[in-house]
Amino acid sequence: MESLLSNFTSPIVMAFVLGIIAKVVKSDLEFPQPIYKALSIYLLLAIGLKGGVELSTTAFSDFIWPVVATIALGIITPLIAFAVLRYMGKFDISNAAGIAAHYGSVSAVTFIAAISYAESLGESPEGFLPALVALLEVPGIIVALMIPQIINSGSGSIKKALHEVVTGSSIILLLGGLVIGYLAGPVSFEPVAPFFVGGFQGALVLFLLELGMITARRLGDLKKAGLFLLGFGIVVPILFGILAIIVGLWSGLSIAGSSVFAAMVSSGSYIAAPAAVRIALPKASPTLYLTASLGITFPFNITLGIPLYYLIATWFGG
Amino acid sequence: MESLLSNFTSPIVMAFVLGIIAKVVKSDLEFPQPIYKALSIYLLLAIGLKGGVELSTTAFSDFIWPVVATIALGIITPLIAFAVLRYMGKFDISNAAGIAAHYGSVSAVTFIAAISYAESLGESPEGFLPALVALLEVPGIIVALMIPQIINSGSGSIKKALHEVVTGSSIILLLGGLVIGYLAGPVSFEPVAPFFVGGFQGALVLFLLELGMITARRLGDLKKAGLFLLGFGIVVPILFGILAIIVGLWSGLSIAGSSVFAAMVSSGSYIAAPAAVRIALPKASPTLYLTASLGITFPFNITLGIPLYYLIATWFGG
Amino acid sequence: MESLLSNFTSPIVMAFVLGIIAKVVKSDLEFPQPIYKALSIYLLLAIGLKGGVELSTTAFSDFIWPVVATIALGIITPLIAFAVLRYMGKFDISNAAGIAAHYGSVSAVTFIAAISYAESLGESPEGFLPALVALLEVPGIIVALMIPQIINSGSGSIKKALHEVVTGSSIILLLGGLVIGYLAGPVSFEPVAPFFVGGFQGALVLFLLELGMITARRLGDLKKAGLFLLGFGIVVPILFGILAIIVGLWSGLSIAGSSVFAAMVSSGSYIAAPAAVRIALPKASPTLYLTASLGITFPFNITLGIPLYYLIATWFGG
Amino acid sequence: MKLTELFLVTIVTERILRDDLVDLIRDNGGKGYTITDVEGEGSRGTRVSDFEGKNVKIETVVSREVGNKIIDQIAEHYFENYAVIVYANPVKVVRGDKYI
Amino acid sequence: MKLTELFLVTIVTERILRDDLVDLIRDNGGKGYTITDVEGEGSRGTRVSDFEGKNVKIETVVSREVGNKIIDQIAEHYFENYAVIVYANPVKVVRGDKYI
Amino acid sequence: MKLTELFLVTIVTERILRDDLVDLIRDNGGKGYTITDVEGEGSRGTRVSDFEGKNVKIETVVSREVGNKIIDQIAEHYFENYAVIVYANPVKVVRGDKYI
Ligand SMILES: Nc1ncnc2c1ncn2[C@@H]1O[C@H](COP(=O)(O)O)[C@@H](O)[C@H]1O
Ligand SMILES: Nc1ncnc2c1ncn2[C@@H]1O[C@H](COP(=O)(O)O)[C@@H](O)[C@H]1O
Ligand SMILES: Nc1ncnc2c1ncn2[C@@H]1O[C@H](COP(=O)(O)O)[C@@H](O)[C@H]1O
Ligand code: NA
Ligand code: NA
Ligand code: NA
Repeated sequence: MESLLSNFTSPIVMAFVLGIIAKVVKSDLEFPQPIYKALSIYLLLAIGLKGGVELSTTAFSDFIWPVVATIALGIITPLIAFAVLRYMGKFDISNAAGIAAHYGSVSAVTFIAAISYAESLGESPEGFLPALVALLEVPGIIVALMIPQIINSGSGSIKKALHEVVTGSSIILLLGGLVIGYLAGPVSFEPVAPFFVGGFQGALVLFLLELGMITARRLGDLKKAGLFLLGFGIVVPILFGILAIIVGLWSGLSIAGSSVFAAMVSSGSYIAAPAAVRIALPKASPTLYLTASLGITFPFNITLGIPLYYLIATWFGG
Repeated sequence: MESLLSNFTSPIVMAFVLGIIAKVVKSDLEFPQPIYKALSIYLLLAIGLKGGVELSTTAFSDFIWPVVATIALGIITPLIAFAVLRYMGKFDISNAAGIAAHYGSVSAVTFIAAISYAESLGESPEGFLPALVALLEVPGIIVALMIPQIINSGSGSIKKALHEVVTGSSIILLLGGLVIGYLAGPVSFEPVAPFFVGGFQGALVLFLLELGMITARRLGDLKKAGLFLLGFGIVVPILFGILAIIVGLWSGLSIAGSSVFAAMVSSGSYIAAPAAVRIALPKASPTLYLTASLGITFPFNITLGIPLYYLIATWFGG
Repeated sequence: MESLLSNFTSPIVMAFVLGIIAKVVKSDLEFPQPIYKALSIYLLLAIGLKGGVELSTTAFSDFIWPVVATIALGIITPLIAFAVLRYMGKFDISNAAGIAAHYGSVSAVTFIAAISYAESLGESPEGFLPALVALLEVPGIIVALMIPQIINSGSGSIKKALHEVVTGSSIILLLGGLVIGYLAGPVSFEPVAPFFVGGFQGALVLFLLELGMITARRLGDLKKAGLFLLGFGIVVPILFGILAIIVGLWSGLSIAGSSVFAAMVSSGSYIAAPAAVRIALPKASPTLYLTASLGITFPFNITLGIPLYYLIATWFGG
Repeated sequence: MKLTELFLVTIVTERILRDDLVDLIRDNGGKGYTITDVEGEGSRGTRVSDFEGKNVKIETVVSREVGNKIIDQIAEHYFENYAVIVYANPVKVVRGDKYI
Repeated sequence: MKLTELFLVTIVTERILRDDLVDLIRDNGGKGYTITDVEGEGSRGTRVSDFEGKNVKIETVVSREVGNKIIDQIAEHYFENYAVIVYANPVKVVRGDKYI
Repeated sequence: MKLTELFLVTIVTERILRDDLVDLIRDNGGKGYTITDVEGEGSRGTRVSDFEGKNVKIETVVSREVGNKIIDQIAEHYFENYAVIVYANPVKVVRGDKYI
């Protein structure tokens, strides 16, 4: 309970709420587009770099099982999501696959918020987790986009969509950062640390202010999304989170690491996936998949989900 | 005298001068619009956050009187300004009220420059002063916009203008920052401090470089503004400054705090007020109110006013 | 050899390579224009400021000879470059002069990378070197633009071009920064140091990521540029570098200082020069001069040139 | 492809009027609009929106009647006190009936 | 100066289609294009490119035939599933033969 | 509302020519202009202004004579060495006499 409250008074979460409030009261506060882009370049590169530096001092045997777990969940979660949406939610194939692609992938900001939360409790989740984010980003999208291809021939261009995902800016920055950090190692990284480590949490506050404003626009679409999707956007992440905690602990992750892993797996992408789905499944409704991943699951995870996963991980792993 | 000189060699003031020079020599130096906006979001949020953190450790009794003083001055100063402009300056009602609205409100950058100046002298003005900036921003504009409504029915939309002021980005960021800082407290604030505190002074240098370039454009309008407004833009701030020092010391502020308070009260808004006035008093000339607040009072305060207020506060309070 | 390798694992160089890769795989990674501009404003101002602070604690006699050396090389190098291009490369007057103008001037980023490299080896090159960058920026361009005027009457507007160079943003920021830093001195500079010094290396990583992407676009033009220009873009910088090392050591610079000086002198401008040349020599092909300075010499210097100059300086000066 | 002849009404004005003009277009029957950030100069000088990004250009494809209404409304409410230019030209629109 | 009458085809659409439409213009004989970042509203709501900078406006000066081909292709491939408006108007172009 | 028929002259060119063209418009009797940052491709490749923001589009509403003068001047001074496209179309302007 207390740890939940501590999440609500974190500057990151409160900045997100401030962004929502700003839009609700129709403030003219506006975040310039280029700044938003620059912040996301910075955040992704910074995660990658830090992960890479950590990787360079981690034994291979320590992260091989978490890697396997990540890939497995990247394949299974979109399939589960698709089945639930198609057979329980009665969505058509395009929409079910489109939404599933988002939940197969990952929201980097949710990941960062989970790391920050764990650290604010004095925990230190494994340093190589950013490598798993990069790993988790792609397969889920691919799996989900394949489904309509297999069931019937999908109308959009899957090849173009795959190129879009694999060369997407988030992958380039995360993977690129990982490699640079790995090759640089702690010593060469030191001079750039004040910028990429010292400034990180503060930059995140600005980013979440903007995400709050973007999310607020989505909230207006909640009605169009319907009750089923609302439930889906909360229940499925919790299920995925529990699954991830079990698999994570099993693969050797620490309790804190497993809770961060859960936040990752349960989160829905809202940068890489939407672009790919728009191309590969043009008939899928952006309103549905963006509202689910950005309007429902993201705020849920950032406020309640992350402390919840931590609680569950403590139960399971304690 | 020496302290005046020290103000002139502060990087902040010199960056402002550099900005003016750049435009005077017709340099192609240009500050991208989005960066300017991002810097002002950052600066306002940072002031709010720091003020909020300080508030969380301040006794209510310490700042209740300064709050009263702020509101009182927020109401009185625009009335004085209006009277001077209308009856001594012979401005029409729209223009007198429009300019008065600017001087009833506050320039956040002038406030920050005053804080920096005090700190550079080894002083530590009260930490809750940013809360007073947020408080001072709104009432003066409202009071001034009401004048034409009372005298005769003003033509513009006062309701729209009020919404504009109250939900304006500066209020959202200042107030939002205050609340977040207050709720977070020093411990939760620590991880974001390198970004919001460490980087603050440097970001301010960039901001003043741009403000110098914007001010330079105003300087060309000085002729159109006329001699009376030139005198007004220097004499009235000094008067307001002295008034604020007296009221500030009386309300319990320290000498340094009173001098910062004076800079605040004497300053003219050039972000919130212009937008509101343009809507509520469309007949008021932007050339007049922007030249006064940005072209005259701002440079005066930033260079001479701030050290002067400090000097006077030292006399009065010593 | 080892020091060469250490340059390749510097985050700065790797970010540059990542930028090239991003474009080669056709990633949608894009660096917003305003951020690019803001970063270059920041970097130039930061170099100037740091140089100015250092100057304020340096004896005049220490840098008078390096100043003379800089001006001399600023005049000689474009003349050599012109002669080589015109008589060996058979370029027409406009193109030869246009390219020569670039090599007479200086690339600030190459300079910064050289400083970082030297510092990463534990060296401390002279603090006043940024003043030399500002000095070297202008004369080479002027000299080169004069050549066609003297040979025959050039078609473009040389006067406009000169104004462009002298009031160009890089000069304003470098010189302005120098003066501000000089007047502020170490004490007044301290509060802005976290922003301008602490964040510098990290900001440079982002900047080189973008430069990598811009360079990648140039690589496509390599074919149009031809073999001669490719050789020119590598051999001439090496020659200029050796020349600069000799002159630098003679003028009293340290070994590390001379190697940075060499990087500076050997580098080609790609901000100030192109704009000036486009105006003064409209018939000169941007493809040629941009490919040479940005597509060939810049990547060469940043990866191989800088460690090479350091090696040579160690031989000559050891 | 069938092309319908409609009118493209272009408005360049102070950024501060942006939301008001969008409302005005909608209220008069406009079905959509496109906004571009622009800079410019004309007979009026100073903008209050120096900080806010200069001018905006608002373009809307409408029927002749809607276009006339929009133009009249802008003339009535904004010409006196604000910096604004309005012009119109005929365009051939694909799927034109969507915009009537 | 000799002026040639050509057509200015204007397309406003989701940013995500930007590169595809540039290819489409080239493939149908367009010799050049100009792109502007814009915002807008029409009959379709949500964009996936909220993060990417809203809409783009693509303008291309082309001959009547090329213009018709471009319009037909866009109608065929993008009208059903994407937010897009297309319109055209005649313009007098200097050195017009460059663009045919 | 009375509408005057004038000409909208549109110029897309390298950013580096921006200030020169604004002067050219003023010197030839143009009363105002609107500038947009754009990107584009045509027959010429490399810009020196990769760093500076690509191309600019300059639009000016002018009388036929002023328009012709502007077009002629641009053709004379810039066509040979710079990337530039110029086109014009008639527009109906509100308060059109302001722009003559
Ligand atoms: N003749 C013109 N051609 C193109 N744009 C113009 C013209 N006159 C004015 N504008 C634009 O409309 C805005 C307002 O014009 P004005 O009301 O004349 O100050 C200017 O800032 C320009 O962006
Ligand atoms: N009537 C219109 N006038 C101008 N622009 C429009 C109009 N309708 C739509 N647009 C633009 O075209 C985009 C796609 O429109 P739609 O397909 O109707 O959603 C919108 O976001 C606007 O930028
Ligand atoms: N056919 C065209 N349609 C629209 N814009 C064009 C066209 N051709 C060229 N442009 C624009 O004009 C600029 C210069 O063209 P060019 O001189 O052909 O290189 C290009 O970068 C485009 O922005
Ligand atoms: Na997921
Ligand atoms: Na005031
Ligand atoms: Na050089």
